[in-house]
Amino acid sequence: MAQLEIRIGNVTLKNPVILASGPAGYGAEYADFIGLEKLGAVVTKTISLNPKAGNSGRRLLETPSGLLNSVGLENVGADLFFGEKLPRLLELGAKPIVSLACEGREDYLKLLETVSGNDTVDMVELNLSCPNVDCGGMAVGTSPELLNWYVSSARQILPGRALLAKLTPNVGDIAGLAEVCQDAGADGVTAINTLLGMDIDPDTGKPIFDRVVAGLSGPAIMPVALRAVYEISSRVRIPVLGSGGITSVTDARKFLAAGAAGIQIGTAIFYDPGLPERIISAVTGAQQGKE
Amino acid sequence: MAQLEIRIGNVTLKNPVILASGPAGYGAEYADFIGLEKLGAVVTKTISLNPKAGNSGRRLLETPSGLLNSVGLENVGADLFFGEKLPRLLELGAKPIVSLACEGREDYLKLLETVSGNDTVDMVELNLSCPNVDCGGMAVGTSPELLNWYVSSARQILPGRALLAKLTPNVGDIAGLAEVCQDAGADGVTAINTLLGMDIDPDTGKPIFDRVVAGLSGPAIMPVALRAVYEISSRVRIPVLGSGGITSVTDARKFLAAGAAGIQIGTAIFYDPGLPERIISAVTGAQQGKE
Amino acid sequence: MNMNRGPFQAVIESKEQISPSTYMLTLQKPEGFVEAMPGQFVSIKIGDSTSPLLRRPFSIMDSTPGSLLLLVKDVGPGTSYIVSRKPSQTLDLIGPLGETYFDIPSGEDAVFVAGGTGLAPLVFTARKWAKDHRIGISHFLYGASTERELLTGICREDFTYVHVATLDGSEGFEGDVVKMFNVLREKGALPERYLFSCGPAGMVKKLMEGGTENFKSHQTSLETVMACGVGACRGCVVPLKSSGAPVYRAVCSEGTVFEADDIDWENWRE
Amino acid sequence: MNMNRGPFQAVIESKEQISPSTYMLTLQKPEGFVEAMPGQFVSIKIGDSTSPLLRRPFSIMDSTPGSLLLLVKDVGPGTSYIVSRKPSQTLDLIGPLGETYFDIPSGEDAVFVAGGTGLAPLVFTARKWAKDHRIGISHFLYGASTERELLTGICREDFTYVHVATLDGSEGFEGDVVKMFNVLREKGALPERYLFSCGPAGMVKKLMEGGTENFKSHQTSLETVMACGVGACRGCVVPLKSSGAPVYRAVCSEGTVFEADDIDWENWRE
Ligand SMILES: Cc1cc2nc3c(=O)[nH]c(=O)nc-3n(C[C@H](O)[C@H](O)[C@H](O)COP(=O)(O)OP(=O)(O)OC[C@H]3O[C@@H](n4cnc5c(N)ncnc54)[C@H](O)[C@@H]3O)c2cc1C
Ligand SMILES: Cc1cc2nc3c(=O)[nH]c(=O)nc-3n(C[C@H](O)[C@H](O)[C@H](O)COP(=O)(O)OP(=O)(O)OC[C@H]3O[C@@H](n4cnc5c(N)ncnc54)[C@H](O)[C@@H]3O)c2cc1C
Ligand SMILES: Cc1cc2nc3c(=O)[nH]c(=O)nc-3n(C[C@H](O)[C@H](O)[C@H](O)COP(=O)(O)O)c2cc1C
Ligand SMILES: Cc1cc2nc3c(=O)[nH]c(=O)nc-3n(C[C@H](O)[C@H](O)[C@H](O)COP(=O)(O)O)c2cc1C
Ligand code: FES
Ligand code: FES
Repeated sequence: MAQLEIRIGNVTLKNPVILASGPAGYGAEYADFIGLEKLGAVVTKTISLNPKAGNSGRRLLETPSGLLNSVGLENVGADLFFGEKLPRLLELGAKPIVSLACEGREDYLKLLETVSGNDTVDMVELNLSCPNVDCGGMAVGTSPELLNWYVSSARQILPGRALLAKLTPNVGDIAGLAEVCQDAGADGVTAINTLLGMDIDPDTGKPIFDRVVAGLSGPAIMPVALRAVYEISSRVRIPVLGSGGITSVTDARKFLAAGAAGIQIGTAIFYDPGLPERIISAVTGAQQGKE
Repeated sequence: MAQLEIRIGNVTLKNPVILASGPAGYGAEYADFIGLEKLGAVVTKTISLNPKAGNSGRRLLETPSGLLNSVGLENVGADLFFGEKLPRLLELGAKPIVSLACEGREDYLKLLETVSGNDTVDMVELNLSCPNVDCGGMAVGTSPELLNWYVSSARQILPGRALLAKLTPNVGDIAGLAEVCQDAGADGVTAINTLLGMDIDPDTGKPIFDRVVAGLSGPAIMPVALRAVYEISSRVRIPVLGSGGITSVTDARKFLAAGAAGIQIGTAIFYDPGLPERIISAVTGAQQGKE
Repeated sequence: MNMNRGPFQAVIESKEQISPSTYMLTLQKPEGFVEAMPGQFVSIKIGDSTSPLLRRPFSIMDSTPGSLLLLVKDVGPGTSYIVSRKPSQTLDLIGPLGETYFDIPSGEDAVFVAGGTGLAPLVFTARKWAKDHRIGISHFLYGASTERELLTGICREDFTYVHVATLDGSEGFEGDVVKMFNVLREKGALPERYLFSCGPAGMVKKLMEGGTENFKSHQTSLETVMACGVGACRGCVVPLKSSGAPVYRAVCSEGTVFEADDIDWENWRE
Repeated sequence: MNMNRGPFQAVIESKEQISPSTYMLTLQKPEGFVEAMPGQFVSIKIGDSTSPLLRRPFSIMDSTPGSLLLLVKDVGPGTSYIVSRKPSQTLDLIGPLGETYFDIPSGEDAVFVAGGTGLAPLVFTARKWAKDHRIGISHFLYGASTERELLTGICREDFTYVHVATLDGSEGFEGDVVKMFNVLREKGALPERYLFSCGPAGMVKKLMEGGTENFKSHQTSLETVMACGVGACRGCVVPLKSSGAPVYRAVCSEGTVFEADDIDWENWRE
């Protein structure tokens, strides 16, 4: 059973099965459906310094075996998060990983200071897919320079905390960017965030989403995520957490075989909230040789 | 009805519905199922100067709403193509677009010379997703310099022929690369080729494909393709042909609304060979106001 | 304390076709299913394929000690899967979901307005309040395109007055349900106290334009596309009227029932 | 000249369960369906969802003027869809596909070896040749894990001798079909002239290791994962033995029937 544990930086998770940031909100929303205390960890919805209302217009569209979302980082902001949401999740016995928005530099630094002042948080995940104003709205995670700045700032301000960098797949060489994160001090990387996609209303010919593009998740992107994890884990020394279309125990096994130290489950909980616990049982069973 | 025509360079296609390179082979294979003469064009399987046996091991795997393929450019080579395959397709009354591999520079230039000597070909498509030896196996289409060299070489050697550049989506900024192609003399771009993906045998933990990565096509990638077409067509002046997961008349409409001048159908013909003709009827009907 | 909200494997007890495309399903109430409130819904998993992917939400049309009633209109792959299931087969559902409910002070008269399957939560509401002796006189206004699409056959007993409208005039009032509402209201035939509506956003908007300001309260149960159904994903939001920054509310967990006046109808694109 | 190879909407005439997971489907032969040859197959579209996506290939087990016979074992979502279809419903199929066929000089004796649903093309072959008075004495060797999985009930009449093997010995020879083949061959019970096999690659490989070199010809019908079924996509290839560069052949259009000795079994990973 001991081998079930995974270590990221100097933090140990009791098993490799984690809820991805976003779909599960702040965790408590799923408490009626998932034994949160049984999971390796719960990555909470990405928070920004100040509350965000999120995007206008339609936010969800189902696609073949996938889901487009344009939620736009709606979140309660750091104060309410640390004041209410995080304590509630801890109360539920869950292990939180706090996801942080990589917005404008000033707000980002203040957000890091806020985290620094909270000693219930020992692991954070930097959401490097946020569109960044300093770089024309492109995701921070597409530029090695910005990546380096965001990760090393967090490294400096949060010494001793475990630091995950969550990568966007909308780049040419994701493994190269993982190396940048490693060099900047990340203790692990999460791959992948959503693929950029869009849809159009065939009647009006207009984009479905107000912001035109949206993020594609779900089983449709699994092969792309698996490839990213395989490539990254052959290039970096730090642990990789796989995310993207994990929909079954078999998928989880594939990610672990591809080199992932752990896996994050997102979209699948919408229709199959029992999946995380089934994966834990399967992995536990396998490790005890009774598979 | 006249508006159904589309123009690429100085070539006119009678309608915007095209078979994508690969799935339909050299066209004739589908003659029992599709009225090839009714289509705007048929892009033939990418050919290289010399015949290629293709990849060893497994070549196909179905994924959720998608297909991974690792065919590896198996093709009969230029001689047999121009000697047998192309004449057969012309005999069937189809309008061919000849897809060319962008391999090593020397072979590529010889291939262009061969095309130059054949006056039945008035439109070619450069498959810029081929892995290139000069650049460590990365696709030619991920490097602006290589893209520029391959497209402008074709432009020079094939003056007067319509020149399509087919882009890979495995890049950070596909629209920027489309601009490079436009500047290098392409008359149109096709987007997108397959996404890089992979799969793993959960029992052995080993990759399914001998070459590890494979190309993901089919409905799963439609939102990604549509986004690429939308972005590219807002950035270039030349016509864009949409490819990627087009599975229904509705999908075709979405691509045209996103700015595509025409659409290419690939994976869908495997299970629905009647689709190209249904799209033609729908588009024709729409144009005649009897939708 | 956590509640058990599923997933449950609910056995289909019976299925009845009540219009060309609409079915009434009676499910055996799963063991441990929490008591449902008017306006709440369940969300059903669609088979084992990944396409369709998401669960589909359905209002609870009645909840008795032994069973759950759903009204399902076949409009696409998910609903088509559901209505193709046969008695003794199961449906995988979570629920009850939704955290605001229709509410009325004891003894008040009520007007209910529904379009399409919007009938379901209103029927549940009327039945529950009748059982609790909560409601006074009730008017139910229902519209459909033709007489064949009228679903009021299943709920005539549940309201004091049932008024039906068909677009083609094949039964009842000729025109849409909002036009009928306005005519009845102008005639003074409706008690303008509590209004409960459920239907397409277009219907509710038109209802408000026609004049609902005399009502003390107009509560409406909304439908948006949902992923989680539990307030986690923030995908199912509607905008509220606000003077400052935009404010969004999740229909699944901060609804489904809203005071209609609070919704920023202008900026809501379904 | 082009042939009409579909897609056809073939009506299911009847469906019979012949083992715990295997069904025999009789389809009305679609109008215009080209005469099928032994070893050919059809490819069936799986419902309207995009997952499963690809058609699934099935050998033709018999083709009469009015009908097509298929044997379908339920092993996953595609086959499960097919066997859930009911008489009078249709299946969308293309075919006949495959461009090499089982072949035998007139009057020769034949040995057939099958595992699982590999029985289907061999039954078609034997029936067709019997009708054409083409075949001499025929031996059919068939293996399954238990007596319940034996499918030979549907084809005892089609061969001169039927030999069955079960792994658990619940009927016939105890062991696998290859072991039975070797025992019979060593006893001299089999005419070593023409051998026709169809089954898992592992079975055919073992058959060859056991000794098939005395046969004049060993033809085998192969199965690989297919996308187009018509030779276009080059996805379904098997490697042939070759001294120089690798040589691949498409099972759909350059098969399904190969001379077993030509296949590079070492380098073929299904
Ligand atoms: C709170 C709520 C209560 C509902 N109650 C009922 C009811 O009692 N009876 C009934 O017949 N219908 C009800 N609906 C609508 C029902 O959920 C949709 O008709 C159904 O989801 C359509 O799925 P489909 O696959 O058949 O069609 P699709 O072709 O997938 O979709 C048709 C339309 O249904 C809506 N829809 C699709 N997916 C979802 C989703 N995941 N969540 C919400 N809406 C979606 C969209 O507007 C879409 O355009 C309710 C919806 C909500 C949100
Ligand atoms: C030429 C040929 C003839 C066949 N004849 C028969 C027959 O007569 N009776 C019968 O029961 N089965 C036959 N099969 C096998 C049958 O096609 C597979 O069992 C079926 O495709 C499985 O689909 P599934 O969705 O049920 O299972 P899945 O879970 O999708 O797949 C199970 C296995 O079936 C195979 N398979 C999956 N997709 C395909 C595909 N597109 N093409 C080919 N194989 C695939 C793979 O090996 C896979 O591992 C034949 C296959 C071929 C190639
Ligand atoms: C509705 C929704 C909201 C999401 N919000 C976030 C977020 O706030 N921060 C983040 O890092 N990822 C977010 N994601 C991405 C997921 O964490 C996950 O990386 C991605 O969806 C791929 O995994 P999946 O296919 O298992 O969902 C979100 C995904 C969805 C579907
Ligand atoms: C089996 C297969 C083979 C392909 N071969 C080629 C090829 O030779 N050249 C090329 O440019 N694209 C090739 N493609 C890519 C398709 O042309 C198309 O761009 C891609 O599959 C996305 O479209 P789709 O989803 O409609 O298939 C191939 C795709 C498949 C599935
Ligand atoms: S559906 Fe997720 S918040 Fe409502
Ligand atoms: S399945 Fe396409 S070549 Fe055989």
